[in-house]
Amino acid sequence: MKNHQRRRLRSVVALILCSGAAGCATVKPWDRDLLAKPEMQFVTCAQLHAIDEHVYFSKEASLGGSSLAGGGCGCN
Amino acid sequence: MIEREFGARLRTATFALFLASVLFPAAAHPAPRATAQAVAPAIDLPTDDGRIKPADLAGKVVYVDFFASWCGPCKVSFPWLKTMHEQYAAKGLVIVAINVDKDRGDARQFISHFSPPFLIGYDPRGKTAEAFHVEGMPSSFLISPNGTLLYSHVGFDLKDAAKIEAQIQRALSQ
Amino acid sequence: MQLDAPERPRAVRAKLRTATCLLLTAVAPRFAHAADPPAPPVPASPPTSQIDLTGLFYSERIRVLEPTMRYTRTYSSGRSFFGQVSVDSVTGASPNGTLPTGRTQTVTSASGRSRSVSANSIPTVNFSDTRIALDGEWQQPVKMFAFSLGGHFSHEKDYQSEGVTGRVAIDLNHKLTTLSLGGGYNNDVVSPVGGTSVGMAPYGELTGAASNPKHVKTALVGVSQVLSRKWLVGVSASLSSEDGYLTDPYKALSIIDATTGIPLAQVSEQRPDTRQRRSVQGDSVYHFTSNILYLSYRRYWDDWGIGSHTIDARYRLPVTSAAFVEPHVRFYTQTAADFYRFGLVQGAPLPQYATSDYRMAGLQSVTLGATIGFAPGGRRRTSEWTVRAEYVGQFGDSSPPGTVGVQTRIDLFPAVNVFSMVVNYRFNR
Amino acid sequence: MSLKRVEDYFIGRFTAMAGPCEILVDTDSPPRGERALELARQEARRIERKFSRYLPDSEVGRINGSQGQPVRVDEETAHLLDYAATCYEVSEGLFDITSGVLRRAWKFDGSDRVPAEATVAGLLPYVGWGRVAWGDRTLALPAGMEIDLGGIGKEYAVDRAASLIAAEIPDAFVVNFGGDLYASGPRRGGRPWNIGVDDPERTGDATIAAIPLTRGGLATSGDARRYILYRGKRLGHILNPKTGWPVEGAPRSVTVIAPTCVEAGTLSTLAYLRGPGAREFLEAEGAQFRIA
Repeated sequence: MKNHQRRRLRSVVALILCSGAAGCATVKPWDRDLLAKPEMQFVTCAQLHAIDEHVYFSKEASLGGSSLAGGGCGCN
Repeated sequence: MIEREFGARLRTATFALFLASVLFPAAAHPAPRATAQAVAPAIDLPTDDGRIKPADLAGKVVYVDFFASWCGPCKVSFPWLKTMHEQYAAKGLVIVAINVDKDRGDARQFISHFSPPFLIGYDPRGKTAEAFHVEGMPSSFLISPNGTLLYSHVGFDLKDAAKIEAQIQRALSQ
Repeated sequence: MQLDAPERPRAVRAKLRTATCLLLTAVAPRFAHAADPPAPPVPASPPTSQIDLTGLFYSERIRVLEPTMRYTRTYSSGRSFFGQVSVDSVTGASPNGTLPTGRTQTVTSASGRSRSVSANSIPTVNFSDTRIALDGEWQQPVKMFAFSLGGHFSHEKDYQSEGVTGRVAIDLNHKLTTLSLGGGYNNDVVSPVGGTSVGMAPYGELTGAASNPKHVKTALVGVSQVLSRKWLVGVSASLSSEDGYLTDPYKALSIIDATTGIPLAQVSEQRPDTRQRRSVQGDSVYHFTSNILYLSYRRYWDDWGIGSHTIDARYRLPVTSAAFVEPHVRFYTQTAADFYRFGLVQGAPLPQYATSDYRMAGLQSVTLGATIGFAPGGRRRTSEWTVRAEYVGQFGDSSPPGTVGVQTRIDLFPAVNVFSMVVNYRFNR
Repeated sequence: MSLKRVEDYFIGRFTAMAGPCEILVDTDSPPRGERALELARQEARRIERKFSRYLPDSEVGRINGSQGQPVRVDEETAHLLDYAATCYEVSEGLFDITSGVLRRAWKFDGSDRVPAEATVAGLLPYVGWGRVAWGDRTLALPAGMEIDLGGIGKEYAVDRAASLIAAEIPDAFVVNFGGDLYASGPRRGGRPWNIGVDDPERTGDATIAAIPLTRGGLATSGDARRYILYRGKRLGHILNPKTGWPVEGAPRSVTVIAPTCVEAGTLSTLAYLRGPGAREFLEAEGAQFRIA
């Protein structure tokens, strides 16, 4: 079961990365105007994101994702 | 069962191939690099209604700087470029800053903030940037009076300023 | 007086401007300078400072007020530092895990007080706590690498946490690909008010330990990839390993009569002392002509048997160059922990581990909200306001299998409805 | 050549290019004031010597004496000629460095002597940049024609001197060659320089306006110092190369501010050449100007 999950995970990662490889070098340095915007990030406001994580952490059993958990709390 | 094993191996192989292309991009995409003796591409670009033509720059030491309004280090480089202009224009240096913004309004806002005394050309489609094989923003190139590329630099940090200035001085004294 | 007319180069002037520029930079005879003195150094642009003031107002059974202040300093070299102080004031009531009785029931509280509850509502503990947290992070780019090092400390009367995180991001492939690796370690101490309960023993029986250690190790690996001028995607995987006191000291389970369902006694909950969490997350940011769509999906598993899916979508619509609206929707679903029990039936042997904490149950949450951001200073962004209002609803199984007697008539998972509002004010100098 | 302290800045004076030249340096250091003055004077002299039409061995003298033979010029001259060609093009022939021969007919001495129509008409075939072959650093000037870089040279000298001074002296300064000037930046304390505009009626004795100038070039075209009185009308010394007669209906003076002195000077001349249309032209160009 776990082995199966792991394999599936690996194929998902590979798929996404390889579709990235196809797009490699397509965005020239002078074409990165949109990508340079502060809002073109997965997390646009660290403050709000930290609050979100904190709130969900206190109400749900999951943790993790794209950020390293800050400090724990006694809230669950 | 065997099929599935094969599929897994294939995926692993594809993944490895991808990683190789990411880790060694030069090997995967051999990009032509400007070498010391390369001839600089021609600059033929509109300015604010006028035009910079190759003939205008022929026979001069030209410092070309590709910049964009959205590029952080470009904001650092502009005051320095002004200093270079004040210092070396009288000694024959022509500074041509080439803007690659898609939107002229964004470019103007950036430019009017600095009111640069040197030439500004517009290359919104990146044709000239492409010809120079610009690898990052900002990128600068020093061109000799006979049109060869003397020096190029990617990015801008005030720590590099002295090094670039030495190259400018060398080019002017040749 | 025409002198204040704005400068707008027109046809003739523009041509002259170019011609003048070429004329004045033309090669002229060199003056007798033995060696050109280097130009005076351009002063490094001064570091910029940014201050964020945030308030979170949050209502549920718990009311939280969380003022936060974050100070960020960014140097022209790209190095940056931030320090943050936040204070949570939590007051309210939290379910204690036991079941409604149909009769009045007495509940002890974290603060030592007791309170009566009505017969058909979920028993809760009253609490009031203040948590102070300090966070700091230092970031340094070095060529293609970006290193960051962070520290954390938080304190509340029954919980103290100290942690460090480290991270390195590596730009590859002309900065189109970024690989990041990170790790963190947390050293926490749980000191339950009134002492540590003995797990699976009658509620109130204590171990004698005033404090209990808990350690968390986290590792993270991620790749982000630019797919096009408008599209950025990323995948990350994290692994975390916890050990120590992972039980909630204030949660208990009811032991119910096998036929009537009436709670007869309470035992303190007990969870395993290790937990392995794993998660994989995919993120995407896509820039339409002017709007931006953020999507993320997270799959999570742990060895307590909890598995979850989270989908999060935000859509940012610029209203003017200095204001935006961003609707937000999130769906979350989790399966219950292997040792989750809504209650324990009298007569059956007590399990090694059990909890009836609703957060360990199978549940779904829905978040709906919107963020409004605006910068009164216009494009210069000297200050920015961000206001977000959100609703979170949590739903579970109101009548889980195995309920008997009175429990079948009572909603054992009343929906949790939370309204929250966050206000963030940022100013840059 | 003299340098003296006025309030908290130095002012240095010398004569070059047939006019008074001044340099103002916002400094407390006399050596820096000296140095700026010296650089300005050297550069003014160099340009005057190189482009004077009175010196047969100057670049301009050589061209004017070429008798129709092509002349190869040096790089600096080539740039000035390129610039002049651009001016000719954008002014649709009004700004013409070959119009100097008309001065054989006109003497702007404040008197009422006007040349005979035939004299002027006889000179017109020798006027017109369009008749000149210019390219590849070689100029072929038909015999009898002359060029005169006086309309650009002074402003060019101002900008050149300014860039030489700026490269050596950290202080704010103003270079003023006969009323065409350039300010390098704000004075200590952020103050601008105050530039007076000469009163065309009482030239040299009064000013009609003060223009605060922080950075950039400023130049004035007008008839203030050189004119002719004809049938009660003052005719300024700027000639229309197409008619051979002074521009009529032009303002008394046109002052323009631009990033460089060359641009300011060219714009003010172009505006003046349009006669009554000067204001309209400058407004259309979005220039900063003042008309008297």
